[in-house]
Amino acid sequence: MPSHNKLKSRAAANVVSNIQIATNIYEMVLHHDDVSRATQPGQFINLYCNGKATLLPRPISICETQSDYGTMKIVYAVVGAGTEEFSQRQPGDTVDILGPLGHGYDMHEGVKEHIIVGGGLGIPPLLELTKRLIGKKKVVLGFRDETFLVDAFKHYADELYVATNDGSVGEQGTVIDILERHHIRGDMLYSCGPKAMLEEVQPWCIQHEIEGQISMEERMGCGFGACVGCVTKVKNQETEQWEYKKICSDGPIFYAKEVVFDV
Amino acid sequence: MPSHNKLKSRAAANVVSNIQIATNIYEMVLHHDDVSRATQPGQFINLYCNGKATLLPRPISICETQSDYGTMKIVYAVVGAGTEEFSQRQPGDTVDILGPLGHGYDMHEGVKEHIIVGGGLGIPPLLELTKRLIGKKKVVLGFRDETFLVDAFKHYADELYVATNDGSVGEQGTVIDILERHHIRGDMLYSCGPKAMLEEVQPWCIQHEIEGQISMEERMGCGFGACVGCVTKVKNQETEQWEYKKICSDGPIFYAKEVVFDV
Amino acid sequence: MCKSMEVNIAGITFKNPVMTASGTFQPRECGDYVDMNQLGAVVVKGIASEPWTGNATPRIAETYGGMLNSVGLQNPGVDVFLQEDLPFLEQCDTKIIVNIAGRMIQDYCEVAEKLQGTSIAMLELNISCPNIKEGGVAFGTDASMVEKVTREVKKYCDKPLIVKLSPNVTDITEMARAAVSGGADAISLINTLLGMVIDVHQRTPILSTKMGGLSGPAIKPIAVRMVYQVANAVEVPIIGMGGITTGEDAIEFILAGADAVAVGTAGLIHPTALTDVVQGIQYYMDRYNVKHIKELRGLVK
Amino acid sequence: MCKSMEVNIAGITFKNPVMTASGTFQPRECGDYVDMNQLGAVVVKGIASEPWTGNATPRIAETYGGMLNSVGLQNPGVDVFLQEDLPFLEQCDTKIIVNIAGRMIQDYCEVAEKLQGTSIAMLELNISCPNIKEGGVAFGTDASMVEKVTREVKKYCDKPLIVKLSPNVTDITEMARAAVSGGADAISLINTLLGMVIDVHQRTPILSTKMGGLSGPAIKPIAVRMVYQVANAVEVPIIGMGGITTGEDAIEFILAGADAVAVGTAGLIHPTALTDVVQGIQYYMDRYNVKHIKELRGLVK
Ligand SMILES: Cc1cc2nc3c(=O)[nH]c(=O)nc-3n(C[C@H](O)[C@H](O)[C@H](O)COP(=O)(O)OP(=O)(O)OC[C@H]3O[C@@H](n4cnc5c(N)ncnc54)[C@H](O)[C@@H]3O)c2cc1C
Ligand SMILES: Cc1cc2nc3c(=O)[nH]c(=O)nc-3n(C[C@H](O)[C@H](O)[C@H](O)COP(=O)(O)OP(=O)(O)OC[C@H]3O[C@@H](n4cnc5c(N)ncnc54)[C@H](O)[C@@H]3O)c2cc1C
Ligand SMILES: Cc1cc2nc3c(=O)[nH]c(=O)nc-3n(C[C@H](O)[C@H](O)[C@H](O)COP(=O)(O)O)c2cc1C
Ligand SMILES: Cc1cc2nc3c(=O)[nH]c(=O)nc-3n(C[C@H](O)[C@H](O)[C@H](O)COP(=O)(O)O)c2cc1C
Ligand code: FES
Ligand code: FES
Repeated sequence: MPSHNKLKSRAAANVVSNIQIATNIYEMVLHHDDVSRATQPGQFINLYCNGKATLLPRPISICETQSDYGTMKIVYAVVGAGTEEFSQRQPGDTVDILGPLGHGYDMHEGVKEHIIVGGGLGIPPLLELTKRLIGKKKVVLGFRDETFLVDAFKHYADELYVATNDGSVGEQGTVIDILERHHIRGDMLYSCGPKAMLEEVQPWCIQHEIEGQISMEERMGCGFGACVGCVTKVKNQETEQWEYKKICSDGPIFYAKEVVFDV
Repeated sequence: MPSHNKLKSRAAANVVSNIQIATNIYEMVLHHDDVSRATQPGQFINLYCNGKATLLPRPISICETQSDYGTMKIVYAVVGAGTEEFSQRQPGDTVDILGPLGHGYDMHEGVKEHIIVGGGLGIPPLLELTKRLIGKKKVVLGFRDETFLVDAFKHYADELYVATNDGSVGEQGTVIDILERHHIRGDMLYSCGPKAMLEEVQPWCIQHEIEGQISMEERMGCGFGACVGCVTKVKNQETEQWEYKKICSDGPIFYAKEVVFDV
Repeated sequence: MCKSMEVNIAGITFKNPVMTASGTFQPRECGDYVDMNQLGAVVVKGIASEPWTGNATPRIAETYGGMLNSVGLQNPGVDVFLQEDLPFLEQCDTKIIVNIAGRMIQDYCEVAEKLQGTSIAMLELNISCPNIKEGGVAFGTDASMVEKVTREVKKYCDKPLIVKLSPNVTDITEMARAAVSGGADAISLINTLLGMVIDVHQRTPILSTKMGGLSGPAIKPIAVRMVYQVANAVEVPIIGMGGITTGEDAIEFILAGADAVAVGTAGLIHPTALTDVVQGIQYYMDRYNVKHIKELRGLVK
Repeated sequence: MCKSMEVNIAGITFKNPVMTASGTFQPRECGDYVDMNQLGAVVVKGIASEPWTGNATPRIAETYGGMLNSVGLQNPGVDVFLQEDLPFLEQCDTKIIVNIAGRMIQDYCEVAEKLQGTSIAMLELNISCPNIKEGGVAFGTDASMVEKVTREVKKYCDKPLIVKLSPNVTDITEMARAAVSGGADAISLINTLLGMVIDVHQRTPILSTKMGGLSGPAIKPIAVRMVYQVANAVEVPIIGMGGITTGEDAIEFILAGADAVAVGTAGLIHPTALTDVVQGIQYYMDRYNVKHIKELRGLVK
């Protein structure tokens, strides 16, 4: 029998703060010692709702951890009933969480130049990563219009590029436009963002022969590998055949070259 | 078209206080101007839960109203998920309510001697009634063992009898024992309590030729007459045939002689 | 009321697609909570040829996201309905649909005949109530019976006839096709699903009838699925119901193929649910600039 | 673990009546949350003769009090299961039940044959998954097919066979009787109910397959009703499931006639639900001084 030193379980985390940082976007700081300490950049937590109709977990990436204080920060958009409920939480309230879940980004030793590419709500999990990576860090952040978290990245990025679709802030264009425009190169690329963006990041990596790690997203039933709901197609490097892998427990981070996007 | 001066609806009431007054029994004061002012003794309100599994209303009788302050008091036992949830409410929280619902006790003018008979959780709604009745008020309260609200009745009762099944407080016996033991007589009897008690109160009224009004209870779907779920058998005084009447909207108060108990 | 919410079902025009679900709305009592003039139609609780007493209590049990009922079609009978309730309803500016209940085909026909020539707009044939033990149940789960009872009732009344289907079947499209073969002018679905709740402390079923009909938000995905299946199987208009609580829920049914919707359990829990749904549909139409509600009908393929 | 929770099904003794519901428990991943040694049995996700890729995403949609899934029986095939998963499971002190999936009778037989002679305790025949388009569905809703597939599979394996029934039928007792005629040693029910959820903003079904299987607390009253009906129709042991979240829910199924229970969706939402249910049963037995869990079986008449 596999030994069970400590079984993980859902637990209430204290809300330390919960503030709006952009239109419909909130930043919540939660206190939970174990989860905060165990988290690796790119991992996520399940948040659970109190609402009557919302049984399933809401997976949200961990943006930053302050493990000395046992706290962690998440940044989330209000898009439906669950995130709406979270946005109402006040400091002192609690929220049930489970985590950290999934595998974070591989931080290989010896990688010297890092390219970090985030789009929209995919930007938050890249913050802790950028903090922890050692070497030269080139960060490209793409937004639709309004920006957020840019200042936080300034502390850790060696180069920071900000783009908006409409050019209202930073440069105009997509993250790929920026990568091209500034001839950004490096040894490893780390990305998180909307599927449409990742679908362009993947060929960019291949074209420039840069190893990439991308974070996938899918509707989840459990978040820890039990329901086989949250799969993505992943190519077996030997057989060249794809198979479905679970985003929650085999990912959410996959190597860019492995992922097969449906067209 | 029937005119709609003001449509009634569910509304949040503020919790003024919520304290435990006996084992598993709580007294909650709620603030809601309209409901407080409109309430007649014997009426009830629906309380709605936030819990995920508890959609249906919880009907709770109104114990007392302080219409000057727009407040009302309810006394409830914690017996399941809904009442458990209510017991957790703190002053300053809100609870959704609808009411007042049903018809209260008829308070006929000219009735001189009133007999008020309550058992257990049927006692609360009799308090406001006892307050408002004019004439001589003989109050009989029966409990299993622990008593509650007795002091409140002291202010308004001319005669007050307290009985417990085990005799631990007041006299030993049932409310019927008390009525008999003390030869209590009057012009009108008002009762609320467990079905088993009401089933004994009914023949007692008939035997002593005292008009009685009793408050019925049943599992409810709506509380306002829409679902036809909460019926009780009521005898048509002319045809001698029974028909099902809705406890929530035709009652909860019925004349004792009309009610047909199933055996 | 915005004209763009108008719907037409079997030649009858409704000011909007929102109706009460039969058995969950008593005009006299509910009128204190809902302005009936704002509803597309009021569907009256199942009316039989004679008064029915209904089942013993408890008739209601709570479930997660829903409720069971075993009211058993308590009703005053068609004669009392015509004398006492119809005149009251006629004062409202809404269409009246009468849901008819029966134990034998003849019962249904008798009610249909008596409603002929009255002000009511349509009939709804309830062959699907799980709460009566006699013939009624079998009607709703046997395609040949569905066809037969529909055909018979059509003979007694030339008002448009809605046939209300039971979800307690293997293949809902088979029942829908049978109703249409029998002459149904419209289909409504779903009635309640058969369920049971046991009190583990008392060790008895909560309902006096042991089993009862499950309704409320819990059943919505089953109802949407069935509406979608039936919309793709028959050509007649569909009135969808089962767990509708908000305007978006109503839109979900319409996108699945419903022409109109009915709101039942939600109105028991939120007395204003019916008008909230009307407003929610309006809000959705404004937001997405939908000119006529019928543009949305069956848009999901 | 208290001895009084032991149950015996078709000659196999389980330390307690709580099992995982097939498809909702992956031993490797869930082992971080649940001590499998505390479970009566682990029921493995549907295994087919060949690897199945399953359906496209989205495979999950939320509903009120439940969820839809259209995983479509993604599985590595029986050979990989035997090589990689079974040795892992064998380390646990619990019984192993393998749920077998197929598109044709022959598929089921092939898997059954390969499981012969292994350490697994029982087989569960999944003829009721609504998420595969081929034969599987028809099997579960046609009594003669239920009987036939049961009879055939029995020929290939002498381990006790559980037949898992679909709730998407008019008469569940007919299917149960057919399974028993075919030689089923036990019946498990219910599998998921067919449902659909539409995203009203995108105007598309949420699931890639449009429809999927509804599970969770929302379906519990339907499941309890079916367990009750089946317990009164056949003599074989019953494994009840559908929305069980607490010990009291489990007791409800046992009072309705189940010998054992399975927990699915609740364990996705509360990873410790399985062991919570075991403890909840224990608590109930202590409170009411129940000596053997079997005393409660079918107590509600
Ligand atoms: C691994 C992972 C990490 C994520 N990290 C973040 C983050 O850091 N910040 C952030 O704002 N969002 C993040 N998301 C998306 C976030 O989970 C959804 O926006 C959220 O669950 C929506 O919940 P809701 O109740 O507000 O919306 P609703 O639409 O009401 O949700 C209904 C159901 O759909 C699911 N759902 C809806 N949208 C999505 C989606 N895009 N992806 C997955 N499931 C969805 C919900 O979980 C729920 O089960 C992440 C998703 C995944 C899978
Ligand atoms: C007109 C009326 C007045 C009442 N007044 C009071 C009062 O003043 N104080 C008080 O303590 N209780 C009163 N009750 C009983 C009270 O409504 C129930 O105890 C309460 O609803 C239980 O809810 P729960 O969620 O805690 O229990 P659960 O058992 O979890 O409730 C489950 C369901 O059963 C219903 N239910 C359970 N027990 C009863 C019951 N005895 N009567 C009716 N429905 C029930 C609930 O409303 C709910 O729908 C009254 C009941 C009625 C009908
Ligand atoms: C208390 C109650 C009584 C009902 N009575 C009837 C009835 O008399 N005739 C009928 O056709 N349907 C009846 N129904 C079924 C509803 O009309 C509706 O089909 C079902 O409840 C699903 O809708 P909902 O989830 O919005 O309630 C009744 C439902 C409830 C809850
Ligand atoms: C994600 C998911 C996958 C499932 N996969 C299977 C399966 O492979 N085989 C099977 O027989 N049942 C499968 N089921 C059905 C469950 O075993 C169970 O019968 C059903 O979910 C009802 O129980 P619940 O409400 O506790 O989840 C699955 C259910 C879910 C939610
Ligand atoms: S969400 Fe359940 S396996 Fe990933
Ligand atoms: S509770 Fe619905 S009619 Fe009384």
